Amino acid sequence: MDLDFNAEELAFRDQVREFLATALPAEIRDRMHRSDDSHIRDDIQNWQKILHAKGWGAPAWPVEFGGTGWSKTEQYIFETECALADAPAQLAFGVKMVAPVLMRYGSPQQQQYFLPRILAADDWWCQGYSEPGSGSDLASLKMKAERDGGDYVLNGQKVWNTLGQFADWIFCLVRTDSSGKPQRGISFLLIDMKTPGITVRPTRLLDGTFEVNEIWFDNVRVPVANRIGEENAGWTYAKFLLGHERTNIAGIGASKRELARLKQMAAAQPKAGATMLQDPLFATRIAQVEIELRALEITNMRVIFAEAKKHAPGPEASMLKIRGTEIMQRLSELQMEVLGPDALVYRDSSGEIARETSTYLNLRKLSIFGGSNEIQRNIIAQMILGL
Amino acid sequence: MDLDFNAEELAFRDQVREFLATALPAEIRDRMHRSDDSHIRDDIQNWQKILHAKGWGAPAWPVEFGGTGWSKTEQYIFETECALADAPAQLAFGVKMVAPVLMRYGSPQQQQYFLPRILAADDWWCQGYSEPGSGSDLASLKMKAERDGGDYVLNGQKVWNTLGQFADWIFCLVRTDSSGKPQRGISFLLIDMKTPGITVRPTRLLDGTFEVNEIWFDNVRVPVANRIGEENAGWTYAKFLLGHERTNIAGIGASKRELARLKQMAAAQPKAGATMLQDPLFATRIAQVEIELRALEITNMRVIFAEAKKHAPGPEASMLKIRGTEIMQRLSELQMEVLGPDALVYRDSSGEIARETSTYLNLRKLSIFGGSNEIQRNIIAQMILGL
Amino acid sequence: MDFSFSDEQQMLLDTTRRFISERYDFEYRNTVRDSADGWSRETWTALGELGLLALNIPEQDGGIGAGAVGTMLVGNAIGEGLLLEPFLSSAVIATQAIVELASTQQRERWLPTLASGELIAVLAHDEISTRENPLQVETRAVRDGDGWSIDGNKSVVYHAPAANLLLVSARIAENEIGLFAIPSDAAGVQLLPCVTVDEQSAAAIVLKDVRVSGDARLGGDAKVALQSALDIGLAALCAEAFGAMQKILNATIEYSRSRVQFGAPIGSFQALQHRMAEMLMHLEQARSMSYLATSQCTDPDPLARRAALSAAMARMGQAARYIGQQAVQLHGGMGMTDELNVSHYFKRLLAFELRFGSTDQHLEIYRLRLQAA
Amino acid sequence: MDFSFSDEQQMLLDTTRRFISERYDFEYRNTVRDSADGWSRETWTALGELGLLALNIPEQDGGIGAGAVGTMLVGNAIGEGLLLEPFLSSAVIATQAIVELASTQQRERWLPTLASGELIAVLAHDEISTRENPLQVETRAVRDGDGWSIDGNKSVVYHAPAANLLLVSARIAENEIGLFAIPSDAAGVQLLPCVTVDEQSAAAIVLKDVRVSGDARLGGDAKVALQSALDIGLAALCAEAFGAMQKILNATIEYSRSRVQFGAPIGSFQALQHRMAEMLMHLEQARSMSYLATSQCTDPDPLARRAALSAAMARMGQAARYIGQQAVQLHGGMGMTDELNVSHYFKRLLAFELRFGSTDQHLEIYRLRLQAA
Repeated sequence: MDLDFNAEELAFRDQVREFLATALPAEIRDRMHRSDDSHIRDDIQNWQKILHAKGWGAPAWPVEFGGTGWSKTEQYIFETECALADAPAQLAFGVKMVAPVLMRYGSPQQQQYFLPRILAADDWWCQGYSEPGSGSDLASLKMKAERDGGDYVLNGQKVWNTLGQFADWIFCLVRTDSSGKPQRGISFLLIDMKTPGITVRPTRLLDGTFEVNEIWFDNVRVPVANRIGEENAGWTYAKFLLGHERTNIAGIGASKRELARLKQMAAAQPKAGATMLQDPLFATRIAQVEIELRALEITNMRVIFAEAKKHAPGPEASMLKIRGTEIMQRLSELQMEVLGPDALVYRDSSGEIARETSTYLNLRKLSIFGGSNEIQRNIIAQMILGL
Repeated sequence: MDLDFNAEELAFRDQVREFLATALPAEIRDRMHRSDDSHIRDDIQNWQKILHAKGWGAPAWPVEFGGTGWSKTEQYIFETECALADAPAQLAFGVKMVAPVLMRYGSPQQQQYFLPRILAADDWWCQGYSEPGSGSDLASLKMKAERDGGDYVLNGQKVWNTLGQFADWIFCLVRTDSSGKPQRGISFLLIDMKTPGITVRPTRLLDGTFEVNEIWFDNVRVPVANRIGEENAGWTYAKFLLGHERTNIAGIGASKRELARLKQMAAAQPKAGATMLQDPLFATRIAQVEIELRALEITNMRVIFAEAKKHAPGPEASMLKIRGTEIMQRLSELQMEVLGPDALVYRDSSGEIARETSTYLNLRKLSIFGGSNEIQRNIIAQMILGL
Repeated sequence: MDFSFSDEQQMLLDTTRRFISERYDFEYRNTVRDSADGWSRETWTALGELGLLALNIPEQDGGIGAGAVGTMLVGNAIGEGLLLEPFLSSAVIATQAIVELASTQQRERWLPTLASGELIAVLAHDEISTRENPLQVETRAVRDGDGWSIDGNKSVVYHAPAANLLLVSARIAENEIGLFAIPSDAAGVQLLPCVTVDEQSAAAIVLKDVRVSGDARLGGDAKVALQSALDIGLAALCAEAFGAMQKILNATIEYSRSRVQFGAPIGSFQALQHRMAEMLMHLEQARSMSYLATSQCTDPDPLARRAALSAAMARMGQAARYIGQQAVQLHGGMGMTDELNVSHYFKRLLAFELRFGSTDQHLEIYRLRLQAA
Repeated sequence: MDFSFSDEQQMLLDTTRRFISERYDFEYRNTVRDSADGWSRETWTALGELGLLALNIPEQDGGIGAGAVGTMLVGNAIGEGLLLEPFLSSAVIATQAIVELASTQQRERWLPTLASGELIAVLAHDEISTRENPLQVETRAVRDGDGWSIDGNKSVVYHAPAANLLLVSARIAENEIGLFAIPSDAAGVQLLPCVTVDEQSAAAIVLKDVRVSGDARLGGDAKVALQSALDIGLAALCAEAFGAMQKILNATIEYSRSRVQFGAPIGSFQALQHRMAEMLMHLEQARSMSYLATSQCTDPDPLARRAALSAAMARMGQAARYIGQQAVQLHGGMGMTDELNVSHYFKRLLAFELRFGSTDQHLEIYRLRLQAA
């Protein structure tokens, strides 16, 4: 048993750090540091191109598809260091979500067309899963896809589509059969966002931003060739994808970054002749979240170590998701508490948005999206505890 | 709106205080103060006799049955002051539980025989509700009562019978009909504990004490005249009783007493050149529970005020039970934390039991017995929230 | 002990609630929010006509003199309706400061127009330094002939952009604070408008050599009156917060009844039922503490008043956070949208936690008192 | 990064678990608990035969030298089995102190008999004054010819009644602590036996002019060695606590599967499912922290070691309380009885919170380090 990285892992980490120090453009890093999403599409795409040029465009892909062939531990180190360095997170919908499905279940033609374009940031992907009546209960989705010659004709609505306003392609779960169990009768389609009949309507969120969308499909024709695998077998592919989405779900790097920022903020905020960091109660609150994060970091590494042996990410990811998002939300609460009355100002006279307050509001989503924390607890109870 | 007691209420409180200062025997008060249960039967009975002599033997009973005729507020003041003064709690099973049922549903003969004896502490009552398979799901109880002439013949087992080792009488829910819904077919019997066939077996609890029992019934004959009301209508009487059991469920007086003790303990425990009361974190923990208790005190008075208008205790009692028991458990945790390593000693070389540690262990029952806090949350969701 | 309300008090609540349900529904409120001013003059005038702006004006001054209880009940309704108008700022806090400090002449000048809504006054008091000590004012007023010259920086003042009159607190001597009535368009007054997290209009205020005449000053040392106005404001804010909590919980219960997942309303899932039961317990404890704040906000014993108000703020802040966060959580994605009122209540409750001192600050005040006892 | 165990380490765990399942089931344990001594000599001898008492004796001294990881795994099993024998006291803490400090002659005298179980040694260290500072010893040793005279009071020492040899810490000079090996039947030594909350045998010890010869002293200044023995003991105690947590959670899950109420196993109720999911997350975080304590308890950097161990204790104390309390709660009335093992685990976990410093104390140590950084 050794909780520390070994020499090779440390060398790899240093290599990543060096790369980040030199290759990450300062203006991107600064925007990310300020949670400034005004250039988010370009920032993500440009960073992806830089990673791709380095050969690191797809940390988790096998080498034969242009991936790095890195171990799980190396992938973890890479993602953690990127977050610590304020690099933009890679767009998960392409690299982490549709790509593994393509590699496992896609046709050779699909693989050859889409995978290189994902790597090179030629396409922006988004996800069409949730519907107005199908959130946690995804299998109840209703969006109809009816065969008409070589096409499916799609009608219906998707919601909570993240960053789809920039998208070139969307992968969708659609209903191709309503006769049997809801899990049967779902198909997995790849859809060009330029297809006539698609309308994207951004949803205004509580923090005033527009990062999710409603997407309406009105007689949208999608070639059957754009289906992944078998008709009505989409649920299988979706479940496979779900596992992949959750590899870095604990967000250790991002939380470490925000913890450091929290301490800096507290050390700069006057309190009783000293600073808020010197306040026993507030420092205890910081200590508690720092300890929880330290424990989760080890738990995360344990899960990675176990996964490296048996390959498939297990229900343990649910624990990482719950605790990881709780920590991120807690850190943003504490940052807001350091600001105190200053956090009341949401948009100041120069039009600037207060980072900590808007982040606090925005991060409420963490425990809702990506499988709500309640659903994750159900998964733990059923899959791990066997209840 | 006035949160304070008015002049009459204050005068009543002073009268109660004066009575307690003079009438409560010092040795009883001291034993209660030390949580010394070695004379618990005598202490409770003797105190009941003193109360009865004063005419205060049954604060909640109507005057015609020998009660005080006090208002709900006066009853609350009385119970709170008694707890603050370390008086023994009256034995609920007689005065507060079976008595209201007798008054409402008992025959004149039952009332005339039992009620005066309860007042005068002639009989020690206990309760036979729970069975091994019927805890939270009380209606599933199975103990059989079969008619045989003028008797019921009882066979079965009751558990979690509190202080039944001292009992003269027990009131029991028994099954007189298994054919319909479980709530139907339950009858409410009064049983002389000296009846042949009753065996009481004390249950050793985690703190080494014996305050609950298993009671076995082996062909126990109970006269039909000892049934309350109608055969198979016992569930109605039990539900009626349940409401009465919960009038003082928040335990404000006991919690105030233990809060004061906690502060004294913390003020006497050295810490960092001062005391634990001066420790910012520990004092914050005390402050939080004190604030919660202050809020609950007002909530409790609100419930009393509302009940005084509509008479029947409502599901609000579930809130008082949950928060009240949480506060009591929290206070005992904090007392134990003041003791620190000293709390490790459970029984010292003189055989003395550490009060705080044994209380901490014992009070885990508060969130389990009397309708577990989970059941109370179900009640709130269903009865108040309408879910 | 009496938890009933007088007929007059009950009528204030009913009147305000009726006004809101008829004239200030969620849709209307969104129009107001999205307007340039961010509040509605029409609504404000109507509140004046209903007498609600005269609640804190004594009867001998032509007001209603509804006291803390009446203010609480109206505050409940305003929190329920998420009103964006300066009720708390002008009709409670500024009015109270004027009532406490102003001369007969000043009262006659201001109180009638405050009651009608014609005059909007706000207390410009908070600064960076007041975060730790509410009476630690760094803005200074120095004698300038018969008048005064005032310099300083005030941080976020709710509804300052709507106000005609600013009541500016300023240090006159080491241990003396003066309160000055300054027209918001006076020379040297600069407003830096902002939008608060609960989408109310506010401004930081820069005061540079602002000259006012001697009669701009209200009364003598303003410390006691300032604390009194702030404390009455605190109790009213608690009442607003309680109103918002009650509404957001009701919205959550309703939503959980209608939202179907896995073939059943989500309100039938036990884990969510227990969550809502917990929210209800927070709500009821918050209600009790709002009552406490109301009944103690005028307590002449400053220590007892501080302890009670800090207890109320600490407990209600905790309730606001739990209820607000869980309401959003139980609404799922819909709780994150601007479309439903739940996110608006959530933000109002967040602002509650940040105004008048944080939960932790009040816990500290309470704790220090407990340690000193 | 490597979370695997060597074959030797795994074998230690398997051996201990097998021994417990074959020879120390719950019924047997209750007989031991109810016996006059409160522990079993027979079990102790058997543990010695299995080599488990030599884990912390270096190989060159004839021991196994299993290190912190081996000790952790055995500790897990001991916590799982709720053993009442002085493994932690004698085979870990006292052995470690002897290994660190003892002369060759002393090692040869004590280590073989410690390994066999013939000798039981306990560290008599804690006093009222060590609660705040583990190295603040008030017991004094003064020179008495070639030997020493020792006076002082030691508070609850686990397994002291079982010990032949007491390792007594005593202050020699302002900044020097000596460790003295004193037979438990020496003149002037008085044991005040007690039973701990987790039903282990212990004693307070009164030392009155206890005369020992010069060679009773182990090594020179004992501060570093004492801290080392205590820290290795702390990690082993964490391991025991983790074993107990795992078992009590498993018992709870099992119980919730079999206990039927309202026509369904209570484990099918969502609110209880989520509670158990929460318990599992506490358990897994506790496991991680137990690993951290094990890997850092021998860190030569005292500050890093303190921070890691305090983080582990703070987090595991929180887990112990949550898991323990909820396990009792979910067992309902049965959880309150002496009859089921759940209450025994609960009490062991309570003792865990009270030994080696409370959760709050460790949180404070960690917080002060964070503030100093």
